[in-house]
Amino acid sequence: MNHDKPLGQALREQGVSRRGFLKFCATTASLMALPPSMVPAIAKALESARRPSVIWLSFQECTGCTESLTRSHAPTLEGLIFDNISLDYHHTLQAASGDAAEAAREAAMEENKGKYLLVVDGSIPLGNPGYSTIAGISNLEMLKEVAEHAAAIIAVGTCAAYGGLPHAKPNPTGAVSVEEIIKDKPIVNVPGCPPIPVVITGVLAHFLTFGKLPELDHLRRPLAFYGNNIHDRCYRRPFYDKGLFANTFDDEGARKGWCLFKLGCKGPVTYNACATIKWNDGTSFPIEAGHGCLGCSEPNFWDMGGFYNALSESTMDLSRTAAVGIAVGAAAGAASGLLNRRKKSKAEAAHETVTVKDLQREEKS
Amino acid sequence: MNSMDSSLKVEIGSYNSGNIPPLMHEIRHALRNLLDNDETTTIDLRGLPMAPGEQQQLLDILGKGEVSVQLDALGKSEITESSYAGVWLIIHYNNNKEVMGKFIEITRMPAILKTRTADMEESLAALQVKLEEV
Amino acid sequence: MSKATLDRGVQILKEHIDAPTAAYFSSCVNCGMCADACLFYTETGDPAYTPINKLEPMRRLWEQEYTLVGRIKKLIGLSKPVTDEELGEWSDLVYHACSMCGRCSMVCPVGNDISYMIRNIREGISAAGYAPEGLIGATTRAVEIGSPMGITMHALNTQARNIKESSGLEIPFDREGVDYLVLLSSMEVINFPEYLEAIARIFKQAGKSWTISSEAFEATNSGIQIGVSDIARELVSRVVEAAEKLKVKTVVSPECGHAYTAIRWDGPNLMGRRFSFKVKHIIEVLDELREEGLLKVEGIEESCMTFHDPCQLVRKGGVIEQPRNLLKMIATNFVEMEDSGKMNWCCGAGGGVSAIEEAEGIRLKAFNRKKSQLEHLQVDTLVTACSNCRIQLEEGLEVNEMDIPVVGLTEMLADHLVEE
Amino acid sequence: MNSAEFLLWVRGPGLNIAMVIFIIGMLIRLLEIFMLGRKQNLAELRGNGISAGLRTIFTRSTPADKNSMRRSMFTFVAGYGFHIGLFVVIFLLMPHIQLIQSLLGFGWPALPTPVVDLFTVIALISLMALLWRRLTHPVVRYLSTPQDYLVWAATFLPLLTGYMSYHHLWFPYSWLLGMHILSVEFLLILFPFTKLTHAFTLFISRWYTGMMAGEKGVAS
Repeated sequence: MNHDKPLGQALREQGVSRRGFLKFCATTASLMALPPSMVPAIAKALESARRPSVIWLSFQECTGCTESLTRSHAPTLEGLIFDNISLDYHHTLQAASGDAAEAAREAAMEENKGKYLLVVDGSIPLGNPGYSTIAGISNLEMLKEVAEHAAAIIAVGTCAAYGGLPHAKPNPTGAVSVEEIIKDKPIVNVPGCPPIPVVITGVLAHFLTFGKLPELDHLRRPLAFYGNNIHDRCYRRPFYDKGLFANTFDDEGARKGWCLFKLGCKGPVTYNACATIKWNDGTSFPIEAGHGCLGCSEPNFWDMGGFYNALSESTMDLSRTAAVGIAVGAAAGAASGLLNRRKKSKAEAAHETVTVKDLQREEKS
Repeated sequence: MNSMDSSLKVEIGSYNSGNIPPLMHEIRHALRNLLDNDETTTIDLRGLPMAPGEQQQLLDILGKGEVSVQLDALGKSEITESSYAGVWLIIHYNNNKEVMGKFIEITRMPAILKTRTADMEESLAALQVKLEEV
Repeated sequence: MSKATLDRGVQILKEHIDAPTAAYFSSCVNCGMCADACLFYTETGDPAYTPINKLEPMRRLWEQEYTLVGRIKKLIGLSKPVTDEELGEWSDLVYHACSMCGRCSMVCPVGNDISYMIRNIREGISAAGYAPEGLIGATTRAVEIGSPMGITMHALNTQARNIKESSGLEIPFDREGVDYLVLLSSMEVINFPEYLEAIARIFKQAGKSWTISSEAFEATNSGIQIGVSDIARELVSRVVEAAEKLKVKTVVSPECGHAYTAIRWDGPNLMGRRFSFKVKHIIEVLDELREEGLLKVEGIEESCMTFHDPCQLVRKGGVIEQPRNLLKMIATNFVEMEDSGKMNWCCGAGGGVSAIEEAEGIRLKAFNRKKSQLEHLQVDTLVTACSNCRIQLEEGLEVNEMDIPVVGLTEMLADHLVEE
Repeated sequence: MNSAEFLLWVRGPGLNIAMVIFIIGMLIRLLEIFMLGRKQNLAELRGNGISAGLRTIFTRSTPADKNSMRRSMFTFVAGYGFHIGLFVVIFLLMPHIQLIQSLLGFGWPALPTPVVDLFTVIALISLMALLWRRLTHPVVRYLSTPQDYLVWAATFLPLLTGYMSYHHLWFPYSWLLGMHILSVEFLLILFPFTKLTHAFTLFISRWYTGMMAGEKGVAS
């Protein structure tokens, strides 16, 4: 396929009919979580879109994000998207290895200078550059080098977006997110551990379609996917409102599918599309499977006070604090009370009988 | 069925996200709008939070109508008119028969079924060529 | 030489701040509901007369002396100390504009006994030398002459003689071992001599022995009103000593509100010991006689009458039903005043207000509450059981040109005694 | 600081700090009160002070009489609205019960959230009405000190942020929840050092007053 042809033409040459193109546009709109009324605009944009070069860098990560992407329904319409981007470097997926791989990366960077899209998964260790290297190049160095001429960066997964599990206390590698290092490029965070595959492809589709990044929230997440919290879109929300909760994972409430708030569900503070797009081809999502949301698309989700502690509970042991408070308070109160008693006794001891002669002040009489 | 099964069984049908009635209202409203203003409406079912079984419940409510069309472009698509005339259900599949999109369209005829002008022009040219061959 | 100084006042306030006071100040949220219960506020509309505001100097002193935060604030100069000027200013609020009627204590939603604290802040203000002249004069006369109005035994003897001449009734003095030691208030001696005769007639009919002590006939206690416990103790001790010397069973407080409080409730606490005799209000005694069937009356008052509850009897003494029981013996047309009983409105002259000349204006203004109550009721006769209330009611009615006779309950009962 | 870090701080260290200040402060205040002591009543008692004191603790929650209620109607209605609303919100909303349970080890059933929401609105409106009264009524304005307004704000904020959290008003939920918890911590810290203490000490006040009156045979 010719790199330089507009997408519409390229698709037709592949034998995709105009009905097929319309289907493609409709599902792409759905993928980007855009309303169906946007389909004509998407069709127009896609007709003339040109495929971008994509460089995918994996740092301190578990390949879960790539798994999420590739294990989803392939070959798929998302696949079609990938057919229409030029994935020039991805060390897990590419056939080339060693010097050839690095050469491909450098070539792509040179050829598409200022226009390529950089996708990152995994966090970057700052503790010691040697903690994570690719072809002898430290993650930090490679990120800086590739980011320099990138048009935009997509940080895929919570590690790249917010530091992820490597960043969890005590953060032995000094792991940080992409946005903590790169300050001068447009960055989209697509957090999740892993993110929903269609969300990853949706963001790519958006870039492909419109040539720019989607609208973001305060944590640089695409609003189209991260605009609502799980709790508000959760089908178990009516149980929360009615006050029906599962108290354990095997009680009546759990069987009846009641709200999992008490079991530590972080849905109320987790912004993601799991409750609507769901996972595995729209089959289910964690809450539907009977487990509370861990909040994996939120920064520091692993340190949010225990996965199984309710959101309104303290993240620390309050009972001990209370016990210390009671001990100190009792001692301090007793001390203060004794001081008061001494003061009062002194006043009583100093009491001189008041007689009628003492009722008028000297200057008055 | 062993005891494990019964203790872990999720009671489908006890859920109620409360989203079906408003959705039905939206469909009714769209149908009114189609009649009055000839405007079509498309509802993307992916964007709606549904409890397990609820989507099927919705489809059962809508029922099947007279028309059922199968489209074969980039994988199959099923286009069915519901028992309510003008309310269509469109399901797009990929080549692996996985659902790629699920829409309710309130229209006289789903846009995807109409033959494109450009396709007809191409066909016209192709037909011309064919005739010349004959 | 007088020892009244700010320091002395402050020191005495420190002695009087106790656990209830600390709880009260900790609990007040400045909701202002006590104002709605205080006739000095409702009849003047002056927010300074809000009951809890009358305690502001004491509240600050409590905070500065008896709370950790207050002590720290005081240490770093963040708190406003109590000053002479302030106590002088507050003297008007706690003496002129408070009759210690205790209505505020009944309505406070957090349960603060505000009048209890007023009683205590008076201790400090009087020790600092800011008690009103009129009360100082009354107190001085009470201590030095034996009666706040300067009545001596001589006057009482004359009265006893007059009674003997007009009715033949003997007024017994200094008899030992009798049932009742009868006390009088100077107001009764001067203004309502009928009381003594009424007592004599009732006890005679009931066959009870009684006496008056020539050493301690005065029931009122200016020490309580001015708020000097040392003086109150001295005045109470005269009664206690007389009662013990004469070995009486019961000391009878006259138709007076604070005198009852002074002997019945404050007396043992001032003296620091329990009494060997009982203390009763004359109304309680009369009701007991009624119960025992020793009070035989005849004739019915047909005029429409109502009863003014003295604050010290209802809210501070628990004497509520007794006067009504007695009235029902002789009155058919008895109507209750609005808010009667526990929540009755003060006449406006209690708590020493009547002794303060400068407070005359506000005292008569406060009477407007009673005036409107009476206008609403349209009664022919107003009955009460406190001479202080009675004088205020008579004066207030006269000033407002309302022609309603005010009668003491004891006298009224005596008028209906069955003649033998 | 992002919203997750903020939320983490207020749920952990913030809550601990506030809690320990609250407990120590309140114990000091309570001991200071009780240790001042009071003299024994030597007068012959007319009634049982203890039972009267206990009774008054409850009866003072109702108006003294109809006329007193009529005279202070505004304060009564707004006061009841606020206090009942606040009580329901604090003790009958499930997330709150869950926090209490994690602290004390026991809990109780919650009310449905929309019901609690209604009580929040009642409490908020009542509080605003009480503020309006504080600003306009001659007596209450005269009595009010800066502390009264501070305490009003400290009480209003948790209710407001709680309401905003539930309805997702203006800010992301995580921030709102964090602000809500922070405002409660602010309230807890202010509590022992302001008249907020009345929530505890009013029972002591009612007890003493009820007892002193009861010993004289007066039902107060």
